[in-house]
Amino acid sequence: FNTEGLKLEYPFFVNTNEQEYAEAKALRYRIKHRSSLD
Amino acid sequence: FNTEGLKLEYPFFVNTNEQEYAEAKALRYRIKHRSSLD
Amino acid sequence: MTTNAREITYAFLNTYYQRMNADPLKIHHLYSATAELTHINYQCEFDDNLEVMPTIKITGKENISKFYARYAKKVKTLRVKIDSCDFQFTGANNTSILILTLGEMFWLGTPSYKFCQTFVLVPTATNPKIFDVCNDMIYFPPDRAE
Amino acid sequence: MTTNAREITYAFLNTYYQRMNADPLKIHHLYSATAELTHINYQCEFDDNLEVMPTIKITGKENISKFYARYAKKVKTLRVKIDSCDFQFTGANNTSILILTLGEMFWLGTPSYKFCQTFVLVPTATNPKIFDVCNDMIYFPPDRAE
Repeated sequence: FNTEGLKLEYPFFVNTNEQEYAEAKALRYRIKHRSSLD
Repeated sequence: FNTEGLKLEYPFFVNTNEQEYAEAKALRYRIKHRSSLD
Repeated sequence: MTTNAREITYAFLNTYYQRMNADPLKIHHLYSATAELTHINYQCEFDDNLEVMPTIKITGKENISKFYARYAKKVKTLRVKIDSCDFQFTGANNTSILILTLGEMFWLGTPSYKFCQTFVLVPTATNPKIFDVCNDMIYFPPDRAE
Repeated sequence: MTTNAREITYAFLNTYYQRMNADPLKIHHLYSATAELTHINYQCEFDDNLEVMPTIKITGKENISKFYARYAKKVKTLRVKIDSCDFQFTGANNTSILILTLGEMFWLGTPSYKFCQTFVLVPTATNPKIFDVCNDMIYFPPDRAE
Protein backbone atom coordinates (compact mmCIF):
# COMPACT_ATOMS: atom_id res chain seq x y z
CA PHE A 1 0.00 0.00 0.00
CA ASN A 2 1.01 3.56 -0.56
CA THR A 3 2.68 5.15 2.47
CA GLU A 4 3.07 8.67 1.22
CA GLY A 5 2.32 11.61 3.49
CA LEU A 6 -0.92 10.43 5.04
CA LYS A 7 -1.95 12.45 8.06
CA LEU A 8 -4.22 10.95 10.67
CA GLU A 9 -6.29 13.14 12.93
CA TYR A 10 -8.86 11.79 15.34
CA PRO A 11 -11.57 10.94 14.89
CA PHE A 12 -10.58 9.63 11.48
CA PHE A 13 -13.46 8.41 9.33
CA VAL A 14 -13.02 5.72 6.68
CA ASN A 15 -15.85 5.06 4.22
CA THR A 16 -18.09 7.42 6.20
CA ASN A 17 -18.44 10.84 7.74
CA GLU A 18 -19.52 12.66 10.90
CA GLN A 19 -23.19 12.76 9.96
CA GLU A 20 -23.56 9.12 9.00
CA TYR A 21 -21.73 8.17 12.18
CA ALA A 22 -24.09 10.27 14.30
CA GLU A 23 -27.04 8.37 12.84
CA ALA A 24 -25.48 4.99 13.61
CA LYS A 25 -24.49 6.13 17.07
CA ALA A 26 -28.09 7.06 17.80
CA LEU A 27 -29.09 3.40 17.42
CA ARG A 28 -28.66 1.65 20.73
CA TYR A 29 -26.95 -1.65 21.32
CA ARG A 30 -25.85 -3.81 24.18
CA ILE A 31 -22.80 -5.95 24.02
CA LYS A 32 -21.74 -7.85 27.09
CA HIS A 33 -18.27 -9.17 27.73
CA ARG A 34 -17.79 -12.73 26.60
CA SER A 35 -18.04 -15.11 29.50
CA SER A 36 -15.12 -17.26 28.42
CA LEU A 37 -12.23 -17.40 26.02
CA ASP A 38 -12.88 -18.81 22.54
CA PHE B 1 6.35 -18.19 34.81
CA ASN B 2 4.36 -21.18 35.86
CA THR B 3 1.80 -22.26 33.26
CA GLU B 4 0.09 -25.03 35.15
CA GLY B 5 -3.66 -25.38 35.06
CA LEU B 6 -4.67 -21.76 35.55
CA LYS B 7 -8.30 -21.13 34.77
CA LEU B 8 -9.43 -17.69 33.77
CA GLU B 9 -13.04 -16.67 34.24
CA TYR B 10 -14.28 -13.18 33.65
CA PRO B 11 -14.17 -10.82 35.33
CA PHE B 12 -10.83 -12.00 36.68
CA PHE B 13 -9.43 -9.93 39.54
CA VAL B 14 -5.69 -9.61 40.19
CA ASN B 15 -4.50 -8.01 43.45
CA THR B 16 -8.08 -7.06 44.26
CA ASN B 17 -11.66 -8.27 44.59
CA GLU B 18 -15.23 -7.42 43.67
CA GLN B 19 -15.79 -5.13 46.63
CA GLU B 20 -12.65 -3.06 46.25
CA TYR B 21 -13.37 -2.73 42.54
CA ALA B 22 -16.90 -1.49 43.25
CA GLU B 23 -15.47 1.26 45.44
CA ALA B 24 -13.01 2.37 42.75
CA LYS B 25 -15.70 2.21 40.11
CA ALA B 26 -17.86 4.55 42.16
CA LEU B 27 -15.25 7.29 41.75
CA ARG B 28 -15.88 9.16 38.55
CA TYR B 29 -13.34 10.00 35.90
CA ARG B 30 -13.20 11.48 32.45
CA ILE B 31 -10.65 10.45 29.90
CA LYS B 32 -10.86 11.88 26.43
CA HIS B 33 -9.30 10.36 23.35
CA ARG B 34 -5.83 11.66 22.61
CA SER B 35 -5.94 14.24 19.88
CA SER B 36 -2.87 12.95 18.08
CA LEU B 37 -0.45 10.08 17.98
CA ASP B 38 2.54 10.16 20.34
CA MET C 1 12.50 5.05 11.46
CA THR C 2 9.76 6.00 13.93
CA THR C 3 8.33 8.52 11.48
CA ASN C 4 8.34 5.79 8.91
CA ALA C 5 6.51 3.37 11.18
CA ARG C 6 3.89 6.00 11.88
CA GLU C 7 3.34 6.63 8.19
CA ILE C 8 3.16 2.91 7.52
CA THR C 9 0.62 2.52 10.31
CA TYR C 10 -1.58 5.34 9.02
CA ALA C 11 -1.35 4.18 5.44
CA PHE C 12 -2.09 0.62 6.41
CA LEU C 13 -5.21 1.46 8.42
CA ASN C 14 -6.51 3.65 5.64
CA THR C 15 -5.86 1.05 2.96
CA TYR C 16 -7.23 -1.80 5.03
CA TYR C 17 -10.58 -0.23 5.93
CA GLN C 18 -11.02 1.42 2.54
CA ARG C 19 -10.49 -1.87 0.77
CA MET C 20 -13.27 -3.48 2.84
CA ASN C 21 -15.53 -0.95 1.19
CA ALA C 22 -14.02 -0.75 -2.24
CA ASP C 23 -13.03 -4.31 -3.01
CA PRO C 24 -13.54 -7.11 -0.46
CA LEU C 25 -12.29 -9.65 -3.02
CA LYS C 26 -8.84 -8.07 -2.81
CA ILE C 27 -8.49 -7.68 0.95
CA HIS C 28 -6.72 -11.02 1.31
CA HIS C 29 -3.78 -9.69 -0.72
CA LEU C 30 -2.82 -7.70 2.38
CA TYR C 31 -2.23 -10.90 4.41
CA SER C 32 0.74 -13.23 4.66
CA ALA C 33 0.37 -16.91 3.69
CA THR C 34 0.09 -18.06 7.32
CA ALA C 35 -1.75 -15.03 8.72
CA GLU C 36 -4.20 -15.38 11.61
CA LEU C 37 -7.42 -13.41 11.57
CA THR C 38 -9.98 -12.94 14.34
CA HIS C 39 -12.83 -11.09 12.74
CA ILE C 40 -16.55 -10.44 12.91
CA ASN C 41 -18.42 -13.66 12.25
CA TYR C 42 -20.53 -12.42 9.38
CA GLN C 43 -22.33 -15.74 9.26
CA CYS C 44 -24.39 -14.65 12.26
CA GLU C 45 -27.07 -12.07 11.69
CA PHE C 46 -26.39 -9.25 14.09
CA ASP C 47 -29.42 -7.44 15.33
CA ASP C 48 -30.03 -4.65 17.80
CA ASN C 49 -30.39 -7.01 20.72
CA LEU C 50 -27.01 -8.58 20.20
CA GLU C 51 -25.35 -9.18 23.53
CA VAL C 52 -22.09 -10.53 22.18
CA MET C 53 -20.62 -9.52 18.84
CA PRO C 54 -19.74 -12.91 17.35
CA THR C 55 -16.15 -13.38 16.18
CA ILE C 56 -14.42 -16.17 14.27
CA LYS C 57 -10.78 -17.21 13.98
CA ILE C 58 -9.40 -17.97 10.51
CA THR C 59 -5.89 -19.14 9.62
CA GLY C 60 -4.08 -18.75 6.32
CA LYS C 61 -4.41 -16.41 3.37
CA GLU C 62 -6.50 -18.86 1.36
CA ASN C 63 -9.13 -19.24 4.07
CA ILE C 64 -9.08 -15.50 4.67
CA SER C 65 -9.72 -14.95 0.97
CA LYS C 66 -12.71 -17.30 1.04
CA PHE C 67 -14.05 -15.63 4.16
CA TYR C 68 -14.05 -12.10 2.75
CA ALA C 69 -15.41 -13.31 -0.60
CA ARG C 70 -18.30 -15.14 1.03
CA TYR C 71 -19.43 -12.06 2.96
CA ALA C 72 -18.37 -9.44 0.41
CA LYS C 73 -21.81 -7.88 0.24
CA LYS C 74 -21.87 -7.14 3.99
CA VAL C 75 -18.17 -6.26 4.19
CA LYS C 76 -18.65 -3.60 1.50
CA THR C 77 -20.97 -1.62 3.77
CA LEU C 78 -18.44 -1.30 6.60
CA ARG C 79 -17.83 2.20 7.98
CA VAL C 80 -15.10 2.97 10.48
CA LYS C 81 -14.30 5.76 12.92
CA ILE C 82 -10.75 5.53 14.27
CA ASP C 83 -10.33 7.19 17.66
CA SER C 84 -6.74 6.26 18.39
CA CYS C 85 -3.84 4.21 17.21
CA ASP C 86 -0.41 3.46 18.56
CA PHE C 87 2.44 1.22 17.42
CA GLN C 88 5.67 -0.48 18.47
CA PHE C 89 8.40 -2.35 16.65
CA THR C 90 8.35 -6.11 17.04
CA GLY C 91 9.55 -9.40 15.52
CA ALA C 92 12.91 -10.38 14.08
CA ASN C 93 15.33 -7.42 14.26
CA ASN C 94 12.41 -5.23 15.36
CA THR C 95 11.44 -4.66 11.72
CA SER C 96 7.81 -5.70 12.12
CA ILE C 97 5.17 -3.31 13.43
CA LEU C 98 2.61 -3.99 16.15
CA ILE C 99 -0.47 -1.75 15.94
CA LEU C 100 -3.19 -1.15 18.53
CA THR C 101 -6.20 0.81 17.35
CA LEU C 102 -9.55 1.71 18.90
CA GLY C 103 -12.66 3.15 17.40
CA GLU C 104 -16.17 2.35 16.30
CA MET C 105 -17.53 0.49 13.30
CA PHE C 106 -20.92 0.05 11.76
CA TRP C 107 -22.56 -1.36 8.68
CA LEU C 108 -25.43 -0.13 6.59
CA GLY C 109 -28.33 0.26 9.00
CA THR C 110 -26.61 -1.07 12.14
CA PRO C 111 -25.75 0.71 15.38
CA SER C 112 -22.16 1.80 15.87
CA TYR C 113 -20.05 -0.73 17.79
CA LYS C 114 -16.90 0.09 19.73
CA PHE C 115 -13.95 -2.06 18.73
CA CYS C 116 -10.36 -2.64 19.65
CA GLN C 117 -8.09 -4.17 17.02
CA THR C 118 -4.46 -5.21 16.94
CA PHE C 119 -2.29 -6.00 13.90
CA VAL C 120 1.22 -7.26 13.26
CA LEU C 121 2.74 -6.09 9.95
CA VAL C 122 5.80 -7.98 8.75
CA PRO C 123 8.14 -6.77 5.98
CA THR C 124 8.22 -9.15 3.01
CA ALA C 125 11.39 -11.12 2.32
CA THR C 126 11.78 -9.58 -1.11
CA ASN C 127 11.14 -5.93 -0.24
CA PRO C 128 11.47 -4.54 3.30
CA LYS C 129 9.28 -1.60 2.33
CA ILE C 130 6.33 -3.85 1.59
CA PHE C 131 4.44 -5.23 4.58
CA ASP C 132 2.12 -8.19 4.98
CA VAL C 133 -0.45 -8.50 7.75
CA CYS C 134 0.44 -11.59 9.74
CA ASN C 135 -1.99 -10.94 12.61
CA ASP C 136 -5.36 -9.23 12.68
CA MET C 137 -7.36 -9.57 15.90
CA ILE C 138 -10.50 -7.66 16.81
CA TYR C 139 -12.52 -7.44 19.97
CA PHE C 140 -15.81 -5.68 20.69
CA PRO C 141 -16.02 -4.42 24.26
CA PRO C 142 -19.42 -4.17 25.90
CA ASP C 143 -21.54 -1.11 25.48
CA ARG C 144 -21.63 1.62 28.09
CA ALA C 145 -25.03 0.24 29.14
CA GLU C 146 -23.25 -2.61 30.89
CA MET D 1 -0.82 -26.23 20.88
CA THR D 2 -3.81 -23.92 21.12
CA THR D 3 -4.57 -25.20 24.60
CA ASN D 4 -0.97 -24.51 25.46
CA ALA D 5 -1.12 -20.97 24.15
CA ARG D 6 -4.24 -20.34 26.19
CA GLU D 7 -2.57 -21.60 29.35
CA ILE D 8 0.50 -19.54 28.63
CA THR D 9 -1.67 -16.47 28.08
CA TYR D 10 -3.58 -16.96 31.35
CA ALA D 11 -0.44 -17.69 33.31
CA PHE D 12 1.36 -14.74 31.84
CA LEU D 13 -1.40 -12.24 32.64
CA ASN D 14 -1.67 -13.54 36.17
CA THR D 15 2.08 -13.43 36.75
CA TYR D 16 2.49 -10.03 35.14
CA TYR D 17 -0.18 -8.20 37.11
CA GLN D 18 0.58 -10.02 40.36
CA ARG D 19 4.22 -9.10 40.14
CA MET D 20 3.33 -5.41 39.83
CA ASN D 21 1.84 -5.81 43.24
CA ALA D 22 4.25 -8.26 44.81
CA ASP D 23 7.61 -7.16 43.51
CA PRO D 24 7.95 -4.25 41.05
CA LEU D 25 11.74 -4.58 41.19
CA LYS D 26 11.45 -7.97 39.47
CA ILE D 27 8.95 -7.13 36.73
CA HIS D 28 11.67 -6.34 34.22
CA HIS D 29 12.81 -9.98 34.30
CA LEU D 30 9.72 -10.76 32.22
CA TYR D 31 10.97 -8.62 29.31
CA SER D 32 13.40 -9.35 26.48
CA ALA D 33 16.58 -7.26 26.10
CA THR D 34 15.10 -5.10 23.31
CA ALA D 35 11.49 -5.04 24.53
CA GLU D 36 9.27 -2.02 23.88
CA LEU D 37 6.91 -0.81 26.60
CA THR D 38 4.12 1.74 26.37
CA HIS D 39 2.92 2.20 29.93
CA ILE D 40 1.27 4.59 32.32
CA ASN D 41 3.50 7.60 32.80
CA TYR D 42 3.75 7.42 36.57
CA GLN D 43 5.74 10.64 36.60
CA CYS D 44 2.50 12.56 36.15
CA GLU D 45 0.19 12.80 39.12
CA PHE D 46 -3.16 11.51 37.98
CA ASP D 47 -6.11 13.11 39.62
CA ASP D 48 -9.87 12.82 39.24
CA ASN D 49 -10.02 15.49 36.58
CA LEU D 50 -7.58 13.73 34.31
CA GLU D 51 -8.73 14.06 30.71
CA VAL D 52 -5.98 11.97 29.17
CA MET D 53 -4.23 9.11 30.97
CA PRO D 54 -0.57 9.93 30.28
CA THR D 55 1.52 7.16 28.74
CA ILE D 56 5.23 6.86 28.05
CA LYS D 57 7.22 4.69 25.62
CA ILE D 58 10.31 2.90 26.95
CA THR D 59 12.72 0.71 25.00
CA GLY D 60 15.04 -2.00 26.35
CA LYS D 61 15.03 -4.16 29.45
CA GLU D 62 17.45 -1.90 31.30
CA ASN D 63 15.30 1.19 30.88
CA ILE D 64 12.21 -0.81 31.73
CA SER D 65 13.92 -1.98 34.94
CA LYS D 66 14.72 1.61 35.92
CA PHE D 67 11.19 2.72 35.13
CA TYR D 68 9.48 0.15 37.35
CA ALA D 69 12.04 0.68 40.11
CA ARG D 70 11.54 4.44 40.13
CA TYR D 71 7.77 4.15 40.53
CA ALA D 72 7.73 0.95 42.60
CA LYS D 73 5.70 2.49 45.39
CA LYS D 74 2.84 3.44 43.05
CA VAL D 75 3.13 0.28 40.93
CA LYS D 76 2.71 -1.86 44.05
CA THR D 77 -0.81 -0.54 44.57
CA LEU D 78 -2.05 -1.58 41.13
CA ARG D 79 -5.30 -3.57 41.01
CA VAL D 80 -6.61 -5.17 37.84
CA LYS D 81 -9.94 -6.52 36.60
CA ILE D 82 -9.58 -8.50 33.38
CA ASP D 83 -12.76 -8.59 31.30
CA SER D 84 -11.50 -10.43 28.25
CA CYS D 85 -8.42 -11.76 26.57
CA ASP D 86 -7.72 -13.35 23.24
CA PHE D 87 -4.56 -14.54 21.51
CA GLN D 88 -3.03 -15.54 18.17
CA PHE D 89 0.25 -17.09 17.11
CA THR D 90 2.74 -14.72 15.56
CA GLY D 91 6.42 -14.22 14.73
CA ALA D 92 9.00 -16.62 13.33
CA ASN D 93 7.43 -20.05 12.76
CA ASN D 94 4.31 -18.82 14.54
CA THR D 95 5.85 -19.70 17.90
CA SER D 96 5.31 -16.29 19.50
CA ILE D 97 2.00 -15.29 21.05
CA LEU D 98 0.09 -12.07 20.47
CA ILE D 99 -2.31 -11.19 23.30
CA LEU D 100 -5.12 -8.65 23.37
CA THR D 101 -6.71 -8.00 26.75
CA LEU D 102 -9.30 -5.53 28.03
CA GLY D 103 -10.33 -4.61 31.52
CA GLU D 104 -10.06 -1.97 34.19
CA MET D 105 -7.24 -0.95 36.47
CA PHE D 106 -6.95 1.26 39.50
CA TRP D 107 -4.48 2.19 42.19
CA LEU D 108 -4.92 2.84 45.87
CA GLY D 109 -7.54 5.59 46.08
CA THR D 110 -7.99 6.21 42.37
CA PRO D 111 -11.06 5.68 40.17
CA SER D 112 -11.12 2.58 37.98
CA TYR D 113 -9.85 3.19 34.45
CA LYS D 114 -10.75 1.09 31.42
CA PHE D 115 -7.72 -0.17 29.54
CA CYS D 116 -6.81 -2.13 26.48
CA GLN D 117 -3.41 -3.82 26.39
CA THR D 118 -1.56 -5.91 23.84
CA PHE D 119 1.52 -8.11 24.38
CA VAL D 120 3.85 -10.16 22.23
CA LEU D 121 5.47 -13.11 24.03
CA VAL D 122 8.49 -14.67 22.32
CA PRO D 123 9.97 -18.07 23.25
CA THR D 124 13.56 -17.78 24.46
CA ALA D 125 16.34 -19.19 22.29
CA THR D 126 17.45 -21.61 24.99
CA ASN D 127 14.04 -22.94 26.05
CA PRO D 128 10.95 -22.75 23.84
CA LYS D 129 8.77 -23.20 26.92
CA ILE D 130 10.02 -19.99 28.46
CA PHE D 131 8.65 -16.75 27.05
CA ASP D 132 9.90 -13.17 27.17
CA VAL D 133 7.67 -10.14 26.69
CA CYS D 134 8.98 -8.28 23.66
CA ASN D 135 6.02 -5.87 23.37
CA ASP D 136 3.75 -4.39 26.00
CA MET D 137 1.46 -1.58 24.84
CA ILE D 138 -1.42 -0.09 26.82
CA TYR D 139 -4.11 2.38 25.90
CA PHE D 140 -6.80 4.00 28.05
CA PRO D 141 -9.99 4.66 26.10
CA PRO D 142 -12.17 7.58 27.13
CA ASP D 143 -14.77 7.19 29.81
CA ARG D 144 -18.41 6.58 29.00
CA ALA D 145 -19.01 10.25 29.89
CA GLU D 146 -17.48 11.23 26.58
